[in-house]
Amino acid sequence: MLTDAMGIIIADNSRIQLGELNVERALAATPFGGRYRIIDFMLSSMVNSGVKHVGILAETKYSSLMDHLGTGSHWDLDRLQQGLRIIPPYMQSEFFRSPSPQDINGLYDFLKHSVHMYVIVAESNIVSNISFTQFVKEHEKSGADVTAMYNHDSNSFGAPNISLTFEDNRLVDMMIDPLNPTSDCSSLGAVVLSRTLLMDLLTQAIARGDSLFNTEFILEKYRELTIRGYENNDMTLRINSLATYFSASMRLLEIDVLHKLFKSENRIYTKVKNESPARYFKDNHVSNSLISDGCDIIGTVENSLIFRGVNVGKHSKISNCIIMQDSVIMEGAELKNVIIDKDSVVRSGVRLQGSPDYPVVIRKGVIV
Amino acid sequence: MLTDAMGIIIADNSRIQLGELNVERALAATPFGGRYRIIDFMLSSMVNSGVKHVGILAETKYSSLMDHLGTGSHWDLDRLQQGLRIIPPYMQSEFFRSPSPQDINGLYDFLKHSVHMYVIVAESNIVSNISFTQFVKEHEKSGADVTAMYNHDSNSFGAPNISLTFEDNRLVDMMIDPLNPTSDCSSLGAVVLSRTLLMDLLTQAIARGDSLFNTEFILEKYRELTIRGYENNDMTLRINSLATYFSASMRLLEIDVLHKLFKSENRIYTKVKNESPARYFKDNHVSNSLISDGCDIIGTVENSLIFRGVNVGKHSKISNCIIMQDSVIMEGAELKNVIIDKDSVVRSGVRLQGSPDYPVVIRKGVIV
Amino acid sequence: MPKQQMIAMILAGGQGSRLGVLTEYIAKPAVPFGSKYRIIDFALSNCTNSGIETVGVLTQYSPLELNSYIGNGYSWDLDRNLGGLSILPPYQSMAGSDWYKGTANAIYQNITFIDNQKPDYVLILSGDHIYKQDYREMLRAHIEAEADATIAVREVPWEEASRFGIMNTDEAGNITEFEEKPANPKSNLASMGVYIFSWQILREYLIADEQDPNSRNDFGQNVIPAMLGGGKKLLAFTFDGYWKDVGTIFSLWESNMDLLDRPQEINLQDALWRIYTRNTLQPSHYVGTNASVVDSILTDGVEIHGSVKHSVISSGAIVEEGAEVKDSILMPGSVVKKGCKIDKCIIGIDTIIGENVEAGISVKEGREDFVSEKFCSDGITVFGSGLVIADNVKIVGNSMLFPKEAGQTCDVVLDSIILGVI
Amino acid sequence: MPKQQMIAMILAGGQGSRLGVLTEYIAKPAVPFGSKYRIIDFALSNCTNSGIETVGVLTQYSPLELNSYIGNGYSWDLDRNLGGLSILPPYQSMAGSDWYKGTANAIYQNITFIDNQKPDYVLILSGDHIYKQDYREMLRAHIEAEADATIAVREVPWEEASRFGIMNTDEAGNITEFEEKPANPKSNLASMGVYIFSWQILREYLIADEQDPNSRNDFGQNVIPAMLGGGKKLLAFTFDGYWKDVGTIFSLWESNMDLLDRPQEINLQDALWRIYTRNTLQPSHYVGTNASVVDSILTDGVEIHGSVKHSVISSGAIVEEGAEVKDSILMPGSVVKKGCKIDKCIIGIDTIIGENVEAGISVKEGREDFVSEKFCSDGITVFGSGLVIADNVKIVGNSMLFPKEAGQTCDVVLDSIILGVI
Repeated sequence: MLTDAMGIIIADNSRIQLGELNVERALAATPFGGRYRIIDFMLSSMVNSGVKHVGILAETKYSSLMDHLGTGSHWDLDRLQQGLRIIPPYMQSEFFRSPSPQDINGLYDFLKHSVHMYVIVAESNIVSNISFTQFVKEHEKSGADVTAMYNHDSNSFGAPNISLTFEDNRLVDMMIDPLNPTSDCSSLGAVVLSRTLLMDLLTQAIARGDSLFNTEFILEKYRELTIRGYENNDMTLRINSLATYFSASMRLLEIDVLHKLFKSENRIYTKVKNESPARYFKDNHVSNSLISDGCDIIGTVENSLIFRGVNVGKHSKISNCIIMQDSVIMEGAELKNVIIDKDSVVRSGVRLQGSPDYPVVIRKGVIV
Repeated sequence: MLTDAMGIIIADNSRIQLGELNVERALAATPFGGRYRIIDFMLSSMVNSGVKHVGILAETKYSSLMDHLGTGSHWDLDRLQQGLRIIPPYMQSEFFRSPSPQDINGLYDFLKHSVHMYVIVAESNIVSNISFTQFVKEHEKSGADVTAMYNHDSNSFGAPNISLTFEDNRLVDMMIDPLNPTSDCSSLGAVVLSRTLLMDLLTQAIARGDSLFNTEFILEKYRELTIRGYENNDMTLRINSLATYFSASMRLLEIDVLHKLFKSENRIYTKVKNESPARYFKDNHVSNSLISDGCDIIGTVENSLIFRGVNVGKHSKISNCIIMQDSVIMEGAELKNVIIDKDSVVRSGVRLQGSPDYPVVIRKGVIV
Repeated sequence: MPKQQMIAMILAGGQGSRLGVLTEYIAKPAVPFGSKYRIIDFALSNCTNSGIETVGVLTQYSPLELNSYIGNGYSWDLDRNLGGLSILPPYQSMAGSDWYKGTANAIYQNITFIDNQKPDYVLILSGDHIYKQDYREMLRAHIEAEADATIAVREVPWEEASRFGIMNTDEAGNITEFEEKPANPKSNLASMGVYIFSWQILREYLIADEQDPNSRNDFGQNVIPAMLGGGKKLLAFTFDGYWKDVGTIFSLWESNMDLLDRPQEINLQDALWRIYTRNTLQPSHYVGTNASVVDSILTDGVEIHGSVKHSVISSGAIVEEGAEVKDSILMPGSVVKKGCKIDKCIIGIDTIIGENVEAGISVKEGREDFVSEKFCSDGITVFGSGLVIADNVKIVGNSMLFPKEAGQTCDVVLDSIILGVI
Repeated sequence: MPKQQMIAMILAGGQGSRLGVLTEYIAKPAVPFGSKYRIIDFALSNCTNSGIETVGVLTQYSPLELNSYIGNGYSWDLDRNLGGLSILPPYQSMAGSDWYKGTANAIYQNITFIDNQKPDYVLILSGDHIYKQDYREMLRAHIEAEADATIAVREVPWEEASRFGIMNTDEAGNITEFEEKPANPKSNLASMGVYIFSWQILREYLIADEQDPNSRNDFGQNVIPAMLGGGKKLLAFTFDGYWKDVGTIFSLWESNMDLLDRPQEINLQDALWRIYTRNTLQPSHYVGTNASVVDSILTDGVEIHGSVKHSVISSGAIVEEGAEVKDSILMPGSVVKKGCKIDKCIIGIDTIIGENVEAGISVKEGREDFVSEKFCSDGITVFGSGLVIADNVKIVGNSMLFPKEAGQTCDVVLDSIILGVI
């Protein structure tokens, strides 16, 4: 059990845009896998590793993120001491009166008021059920300034890819989306360092007027700092683009992937909605699909992920699709390679078809 | 018990400035009465009236407000459904894509996602232990569009004073800081109206590009809407300025005022800090003062309010003062009519003196 | 804390002995129901949805799983700092100690608890009924009629009336007589076991009842008749929604099947009256390439590779390829292996049915040594919780499969694991 | 939930009979202590501060106030959705029912509860000791020594050693012998009643202990000797901080006075090791114009108009004008009226002392009919909780004032109210 580390999760990444899915919500709040949001994976991994104090660094689109996270109770992070804190932008600092970037100021204040020795900083585009316990232990043992998690999972590469080059397990080069990568080590968007070092780095950034904070901000200090690598071999899905979002979703239909993510001793927590069980009527046909509570299934569903509360109407046909919460697919509609965002309606007889690389996306609350 | 009303508390009021005390914190977060913040009174009053869903409308200075409110658990408002929500500024709306004032957009979204019939909108400059139950009942019975709470407590007038003129108990005029008030009814900064009406008013404001939301925003609609009055006779302290903040604090030393606020069946909740009991050493002299847990009292304290964790050193003399949390008054210091904000140190032998109308204020974290 | 006008006391201590092996290790209110619920979810959710925030759960028999299930009440939004959910087992005091003797005695032993909440009214509920009721409506009727007690009743078919506690009422709905299972019923209004009492009145009657050595300390048999005899005003409040006492294997099975056949009656999809339940931390359920699921309800963590017809499948249950499940209830974590034919069965928590097992009403030739007339009827076969069933066995309908006792060998029940709580 | 390496089980079921009237209605762990605490706050806060998040509190005797005080564990940050604080009273199962027979039996009856948490180690604590201990250090020693059990011990003066359970150890700190109150102690290492066990080992010994009809099912008397006899490795872990068992009126008084006389020893102001307690929802305390408070500790809701010297004043207590309180403990909500002289007294919860009452060690002539050699010593006088004491009476030291029994008249104890819980 990890007891002396806290966590920071970065809710957005300016290099990663999932099109219509992110117009109004942070990357971290993107629905994923039937009943989750992407952030659930990093947050649950931290909780399962014994982290009890987590700050979420949010940008402007934090309405749905706040709604999803609530008091943190679903992750058992609604605590008197420690617990979950959203660090919103434009927050004035208690310690800095300068007109410098306020997101970083808020983060600095959060760290200053904490007591932990180490901080795990994680991006929110990694879907995995990770244990950070060994990661922090290795960091502590090695005496490095920073330890960066990476893997060799070349299958899930895709832009942006942070390619890390190590010599004697010390980071000597970092490239973002290299054309000719000199290393097959790809950052998993998680680093650990001491809280005081992170505060020092932030102080420097504030003094310089820098505003961008993410894991690259730390990794690019490889010249001044000793940054070591830590290889992680857990099953990992990277979400770097709409196409990888779509393909990562589809991989959940592989029973082996599903079990690795969800059926280990460590569970993935998410906001509970108390939907009723899913109902299957006569004449439905469902094959190789994930279906969620609250759904009414009358039509045909193949190779798809159906979120909570979706209505799949009579004679409708859904294949290779992601249908998000509370959407309605009416009688006879046909969808292939389509992502339907929340609360949308596909009317009777409508046909939509995308390709696996370019799925059609219907945005939230739309009637097609 | 009130079950069909929710609450909105407005954390700041541009007309009310408490000088150094509000440089970094919202009015609502100003420490008051030894162990409270001003917002505790309105929030506890709502909770004690059965309100289970409260939104706090915050401006930029919401760091200490968020820290004080936490998950809402101290007010038993850490709920799965409903509970406490901070509505931060600059939040993007789910329902409005216009570039209009985002504070109001966030409020609109909050109301839209709620289910209650009525909304109590309250300013946070009123210190009182109010029951809203009868207020909402009367509003429901009267059929008015809006009901506004007022009293005749001319003692506690002071700028800004919202003077309300009623005819047949219908609001016909509203004046802010009138030189020659035509009415002795003074707004208590609390109104109740239906959620749908409030949403209509906000929609109009958003369309017009208005950005300021407070109770006056509602009261000034007295021509279009039927606004009735509701007289409240509870013991009430108004905080309109630094001078009224100081005098309201001193009134807590009247045992009758203290009992009315704190010893009724309805309690005032606040953030719990688990300080140790206050320790009184030999040679201290304390008279007519409120002292909080965590204090060490060695010197002399008269007619003063001492917040949690304060150290009152040997031979020091404090009279008519407000000493906030974790400040240290060192040996032989003498203070009269002084407000010492949190975490400050008054060094040995230092003498400070203000007048009751113009108390000296030492800001947070300063060494004098 | 804000004063609570009405608090609820849920009687959850009964042994539920008519459910046989299903309540071997767990109290009846903790028995799984309707794919994702436990029976007590209904009473707890009714409280939450009725705005009742102080709830006492009176436990006695096998409370471990129930306590662990309820936890701090978080799942029902009842983990309040002030009030909230309290589990109330029997206890020792200077005056001595007693297990709860009857429903009225259970409340009697908690008079101090109730006094401390200072309620005007106390709602007494049973933890083992399936229904959705807004207790505020009943309270409104109680207050308007200035009643001392109000008892929820429902009309039952006249021919069944003699199986119930029957309320005879005057035209205004006042109860004039209470008859427990009358041979010749004068009314068809049966008590639902939902009572609202004005607390000060009930308090008096509980103290008097306790002093009566002949009393069985039961609400229906003793307290209600005593109040009638004492001239108190007792109101009958008619409830006409879905209601079922799931006290027997048949009624438990039937009430589960009602969710498939008459879903609109209890309507679990009502967004304004959610039935809250403890989250199982499982992913959405998976339906495989060769699976078929018809006329059934499923929930998180389920994996279906075979055929499921007209069944209720609980969280984490698995139906392997080629298996056929029909008219059955699979409780959480149960596994039906390849080639099984399961027909009108209830499979207990975490029980594993070996390959090619055939069980249930359609099995004509098979093991008859588990037939249990005492518990089972209508061809329903029940597998206890935590069992491992051998491959290839055939078990006829109306059977009940118990755990192995230590050291006992059995060619059908290969192993039985004492259940972990949730 | 994340796996818990170690969970804590707090024994809070004892009757605390040596505290006499103070534990009439409330269990000993719920007795007020040190101005703003209850005794159990120390064990609970030690758990929270040691990062232990799964805590079972074993209750039995008069648990209502204790249960209500602990609530959902919120005040100690133990209201977790996963794990957290569980209150564990005795219960009935198919195998029968039993009250807890001894400390070991109480844990035995909760084997299933512990198994479900899957801990590697179980920490057994008592709910009635005043101390601050980081159990992580003890666990580290346990793991490093590869011990089966580790027992916290403290050095006591040799002359007092025969009053304790004494551990004889070898040079490496391994326990070689355990003697309960030895006439001729070979060591001065006394057990603090804080044990860490490797769960699987303890589990075996609990089951064996339960099968021994001659066992008193006690850790100190049975389980520890059995483990020593069985060749298990038992480690003594020396703790040298403040520790006190507040089991008698004298030790309760003395331990309160230690907060005034030796505050640095327990150091309640340590911001890194807060003692958490349930908030009383009271304002800061008020000291009036003619009051004098010296050498004392006070907390929220207190109002002092008279004179307080060398005393511990709990929340909401009131000392009226002209009253003098010295060397005393005022429990929550107690009132000392005008003109009283209270000297070395313990005043129970919500008790009202009438005007001009003189009580305690300095009263030379006065009522002697309440003197209680059994409970009181050193001149300490104890007023039970919820009493109303007549004006103008004088009560000598070493007295204990009990509640009136129903119908009994008394010219000193005018009335007694059964206490509400918090």
